[in-house]
Amino acid sequence: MSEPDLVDLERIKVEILLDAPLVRRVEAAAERHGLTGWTVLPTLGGSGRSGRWQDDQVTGAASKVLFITVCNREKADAFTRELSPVLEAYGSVLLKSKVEVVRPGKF
Amino acid sequence: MSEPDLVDLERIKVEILLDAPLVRRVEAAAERHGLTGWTVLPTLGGSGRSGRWQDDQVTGAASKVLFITVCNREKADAFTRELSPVLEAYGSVLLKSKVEVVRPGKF
Amino acid sequence: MSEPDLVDLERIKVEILLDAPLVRRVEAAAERHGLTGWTVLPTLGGSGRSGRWQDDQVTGAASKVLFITVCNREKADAFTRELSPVLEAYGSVLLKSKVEVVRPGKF
Amino acid sequence: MPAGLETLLSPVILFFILGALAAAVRSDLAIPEAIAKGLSLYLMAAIGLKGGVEVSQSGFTAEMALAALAGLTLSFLIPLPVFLALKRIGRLDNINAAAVAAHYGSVSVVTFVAGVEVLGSGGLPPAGYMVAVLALMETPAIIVGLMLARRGGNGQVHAGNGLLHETLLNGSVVLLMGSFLIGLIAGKEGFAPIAPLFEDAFRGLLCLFLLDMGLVAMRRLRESRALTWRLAGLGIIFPVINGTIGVLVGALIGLDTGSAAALGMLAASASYIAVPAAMRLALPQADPGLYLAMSLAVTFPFNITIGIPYFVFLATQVV
Amino acid sequence: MPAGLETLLSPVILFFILGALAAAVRSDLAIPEAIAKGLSLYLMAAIGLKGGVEVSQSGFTAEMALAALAGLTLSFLIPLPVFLALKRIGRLDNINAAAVAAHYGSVSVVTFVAGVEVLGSGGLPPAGYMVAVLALMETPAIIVGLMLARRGGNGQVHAGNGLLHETLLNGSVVLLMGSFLIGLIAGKEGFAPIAPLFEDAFRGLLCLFLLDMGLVAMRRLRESRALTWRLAGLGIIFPVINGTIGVLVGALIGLDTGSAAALGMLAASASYIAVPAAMRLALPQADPGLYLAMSLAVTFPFNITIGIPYFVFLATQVV
Amino acid sequence: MPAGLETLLSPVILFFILGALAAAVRSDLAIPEAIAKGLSLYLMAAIGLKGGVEVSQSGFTAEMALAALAGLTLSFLIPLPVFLALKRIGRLDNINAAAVAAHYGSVSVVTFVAGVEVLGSGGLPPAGYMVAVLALMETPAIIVGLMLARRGGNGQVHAGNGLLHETLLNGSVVLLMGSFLIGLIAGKEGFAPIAPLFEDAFRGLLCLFLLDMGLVAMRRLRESRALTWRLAGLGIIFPVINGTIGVLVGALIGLDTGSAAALGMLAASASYIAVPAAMRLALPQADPGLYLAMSLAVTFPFNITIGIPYFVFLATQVV
Ligand SMILES: Nc1ncnc2c1ncn2[C@@H]1O[C@H](COP(=O)(O)O)[C@@H](O)[C@H]1O
Ligand SMILES: Nc1ncnc2c1ncn2[C@@H]1O[C@H](COP(=O)(O)O)[C@@H](O)[C@H]1O
Ligand SMILES: Nc1ncnc2c1ncn2[C@@H]1O[C@H](COP(=O)(O)O)[C@@H](O)[C@H]1O
Ligand code: NA
Ligand code: NA
Ligand code: NA
Repeated sequence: MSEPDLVDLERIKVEILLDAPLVRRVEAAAERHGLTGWTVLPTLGGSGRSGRWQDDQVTGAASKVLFITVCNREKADAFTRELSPVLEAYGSVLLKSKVEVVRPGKF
Repeated sequence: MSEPDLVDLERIKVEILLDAPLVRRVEAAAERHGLTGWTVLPTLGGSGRSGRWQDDQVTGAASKVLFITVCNREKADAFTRELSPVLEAYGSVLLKSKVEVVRPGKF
Repeated sequence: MSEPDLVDLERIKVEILLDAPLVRRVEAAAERHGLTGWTVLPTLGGSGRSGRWQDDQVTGAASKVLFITVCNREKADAFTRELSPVLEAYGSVLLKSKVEVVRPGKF
Repeated sequence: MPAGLETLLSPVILFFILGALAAAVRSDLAIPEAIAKGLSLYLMAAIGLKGGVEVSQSGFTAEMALAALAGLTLSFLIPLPVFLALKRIGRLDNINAAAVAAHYGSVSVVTFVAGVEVLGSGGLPPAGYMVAVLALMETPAIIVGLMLARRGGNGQVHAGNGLLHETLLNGSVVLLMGSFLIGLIAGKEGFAPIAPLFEDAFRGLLCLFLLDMGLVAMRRLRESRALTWRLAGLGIIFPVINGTIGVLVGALIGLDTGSAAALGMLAASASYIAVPAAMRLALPQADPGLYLAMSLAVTFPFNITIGIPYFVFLATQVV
Repeated sequence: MPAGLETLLSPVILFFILGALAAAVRSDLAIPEAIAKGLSLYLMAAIGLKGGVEVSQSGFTAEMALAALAGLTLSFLIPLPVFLALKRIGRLDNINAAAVAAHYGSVSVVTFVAGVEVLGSGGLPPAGYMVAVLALMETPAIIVGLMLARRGGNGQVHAGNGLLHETLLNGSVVLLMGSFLIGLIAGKEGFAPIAPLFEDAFRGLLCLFLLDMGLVAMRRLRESRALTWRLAGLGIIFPVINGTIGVLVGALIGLDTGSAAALGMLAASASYIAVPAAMRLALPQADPGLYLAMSLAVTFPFNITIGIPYFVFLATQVV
Repeated sequence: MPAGLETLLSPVILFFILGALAAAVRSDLAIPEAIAKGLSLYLMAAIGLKGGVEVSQSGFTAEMALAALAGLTLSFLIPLPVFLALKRIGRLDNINAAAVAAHYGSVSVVTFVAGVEVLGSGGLPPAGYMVAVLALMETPAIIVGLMLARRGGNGQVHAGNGLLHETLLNGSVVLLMGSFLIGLIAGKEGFAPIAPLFEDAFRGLLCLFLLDMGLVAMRRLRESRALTWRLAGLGIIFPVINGTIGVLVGALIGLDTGSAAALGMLAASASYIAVPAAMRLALPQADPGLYLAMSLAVTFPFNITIGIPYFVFLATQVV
């Protein structure tokens, strides 16, 4: 198995921490931008400028999830550019980092 | 505490999203490759080429987990090379990224 | 939206896998170091030099969580330098990696 | 007022106090979120069913329609004075005042449930249709709240296409109304085989849920940064005034003592399920720490311990 | 057919319909996965225990052995015609046809439980040993399904060392059989102290589980891309034919009316626990969206609402 | 000893054995952690309430104070010989010996609960105040354990400011004591409405919890690397000796048969909630795999199956 050019394998992982009820809207945005996939992880709690929170499924007002998607640089930038103002209003956190994927065609 | 050479501290984080029932097999492969440790995280749902899914513990057919292991570049490549065909069949996602560790001897 | 200098946007993501009862102490350390925020994720299980574990909420002795904080390089180094001896005693894992943030002022 | 004291010493309330004390001394006692959510769903199914079964016995009456109309009207009107008080006395900005006001116009399922327990054990059970009134009162205040927020000149109300849908089809509304209809269809006979779970086990499970609510309420109180003394005071004055109005309206439209007291409890209570979730979506700039602290950490404990006995007492006087 | 209508109006079925409707209108009503899994384990323990206690009263009989043999045979044979129909009429490839066929050869615990409820309330309780038949019928079809997939010339069947072990020691099989044995050992007297949970609360908890199943089934139906009209049609024809055969076989081997109807329900039902998990492992190329949609979103609702009353009716005619 | 055999064949113990067997054959049977934790909290609330209600009937007595004193004393003293035996015979280092010793000085709630079931069904219910003794015995051994670890010259005991607080206000202690007080205040009348959950459903829910404990115990036994034959032997000898001493002390201070047997069970049992969590914090170098294997995988199964019947038998002989 000869190693293909590393740059070809490089993609961007976008991680967004956001309020659980917002997920539907971020998914809609992801579809609009042609992202092929994403995964959502649960959280337990955290702390930020707007105070502390603990997962709270009863009121639903303090449940956050981590939305993760891997794609190429252009899509990642376009996607996060659209989301930024919304996420700012919601006090969410958005991170990008470089990852290497095995089947680059998939992302 | 004088900073040691950064390169010495660099390791590869391998992240694999896979069906929960498969974890046993990936763990066996990890042991075969001499990986010293791994951690498994839960997920809530996601979407990909094969459609959407939501965590579903009753049927067990749509529960996925995130398997994470940190090791050096060679082990990471050997490990993922062995797993790739299996994971392809299962439609899993495999990512690698660079991380800096504090106690490099551990990994 | 003109792209600002990339270096300005670069921050360090610190990930610490640790025993759930320890979270309070790590949070206290984070506050002491002026970190503005963090997030805690659940885990399902794992394996390391000290053996295997599975999430176990009844005894509470084998519940681990993933503590994540994003900050600049200096804070990250100071924070992890303070925590290192404690975490070593507890057999925890500490990783650092580079991430790109959207609103750098926040971190 | 020995009836009030007796209420305070019932296990249901004592478990709430135990939870609050445990959180106050920072014990690590915690109920898993999945269990708390499960208990919350169970309670809604159980009271929906019981209400429906009762209405299947009593049939539909004019009184019922009047009670529904009264509930809806209260739910639409209560946010208005609450909004003004929050701005003038509480010194909140438009957005936060509107968000909190929506909570007080809506209702708290557990306050209602605890009140029904007290009324039932005192021989004054409210009519079964009050459950339907509860369900009707859950959402209108959300719309009023959003209108108040908009009127304040704030363009950033995210009330997009999805919101109305998400509000009206909120899980708690669907489950309450659905269980009510199931109870109505199944009737007393159909209910009998499921009564061991939904009736006999009800008070015990309510104890466990209130243990969790005590933990949650006190933790919120401790961690809240936004709660001022003025706001805490309002969180007590609102239920007293709204509840009194509710009881009086109930008496005026001819409800029986138990139902009038229950209408008072509904008016007095502040939402902790449907509204917080809707506000988080529609008014993201509003501080959830603030509205949850007022609703869960001030008004809810007040109602559970003092409000309920007072509304019962008032209803026995005016009906 | 008033008995059928009555069944449809029992709270157990109404909660299933409520869940389906809530998912259809995209309500955010959701039961935490841990609770759903807990309810599923509870139901298996409860029916295992009840079956065991009944057999401890009745003793082992030749009829029992016959019923077990009939169940096993059905479980081995049903996948074959189903596989052909899926390929010819449903236009599936070998792998997907084999995976779906395995589901129809196996059984659905909740369909059985709901059917036993209907039979019991109609005065026709099936014999206790039918629980053992249920457990026996869970796994054989998995093996047949894998053989069909292999025969299709596909080398990628991951049936490695672990699979047989994982299939035979599947949690649901172990819990069902284990509880059956515990019921057998404990007998009626030993069961009495745990009857409040495992008997009295049973129907209520079944309501909550079916609420979740309604949500899950409808969500699957909505999100499934692979389900064609042809396949949906097969998902209704399969239970009708398989169930009819099951009832007739039951009558033929001399089972009582209730047990024959129950055998029909087992034959008609499609697995939603043991088989999906096994197929995900052994036939990863098969589409889980497809087999879960057919099993959970088509056949399960059909059996719950129409299939069960039909099998009961048929059994009363032929036994 | 037919009473012992009968105990072994009760569903409660059989579910424990089922769980252990399922884990032994590596079945994937698993109870969600949230459910297991919820069951654990329920059991503590239930036995706290029952104890409190009983004391509300019997009133406070000198005997009660004596039992409390005996329990506290045992809890402080038991770790000392256990520590020495672990070092000399078990060949553990100071830190690990101290951590394990703390477990044996403390108590296991489920062992107590299972023992009370056996005593109750045998017509020898222990006094209600034994629940308070149980709560008192949970934490003292933690302090003794830390002192032993320090004495061993190890500076790395993280017993910082927080630890005493975290230990004394451990969730299980707060819930047990709180429920005891609620039972005391509510009395028999106040308890009646919540009895269906906390009394009738108790044994059934205990079955489900013990199913989980069986799974957990056997999985620990299988995965433990640190457990030697010597240590496993000690894990059986400790409960025999400590329990015998407990029963004798109970007889000596004049407790009734049931209470003396219960004191024996408390002395014999090893903590699996409060102590592991505290040791993980205060003695991080101690191996949790070791102390949980001894406590959960050796001593707990021994007590549940053999220890309890033996202590009952012994108590009937000496009281
Ligand atoms: N620097 C950070 N690192 C990790 N998570 C963060 C950080 N800042 C904020 N968060 C998370 O984002 C949530 C909202 O942040 P904030 O808007 O600052 O209150 C917090 O409660 C944290 O869970
Ligand atoms: N680009 C992506 N980013 C994050 N997660 C993904 C991505 N693509 C696929 N996934 C996850 O992997 C699962 C299987 O992907 P697929 O095989 O494409 O259906 C999806 O359901 C997602 O949870
Ligand atoms: N290389 C690794 N990659 C990912 N997680 C690890 C790694 N090493 C250890 N861990 C996690 O850290 C825990 C403690 O590690 P240890 O102290 O080596 O037993 C393990 O049980 C794993 O969950
Ligand atoms: Na209100
Ligand atoms: Na079948
Ligand atoms: Na002890």
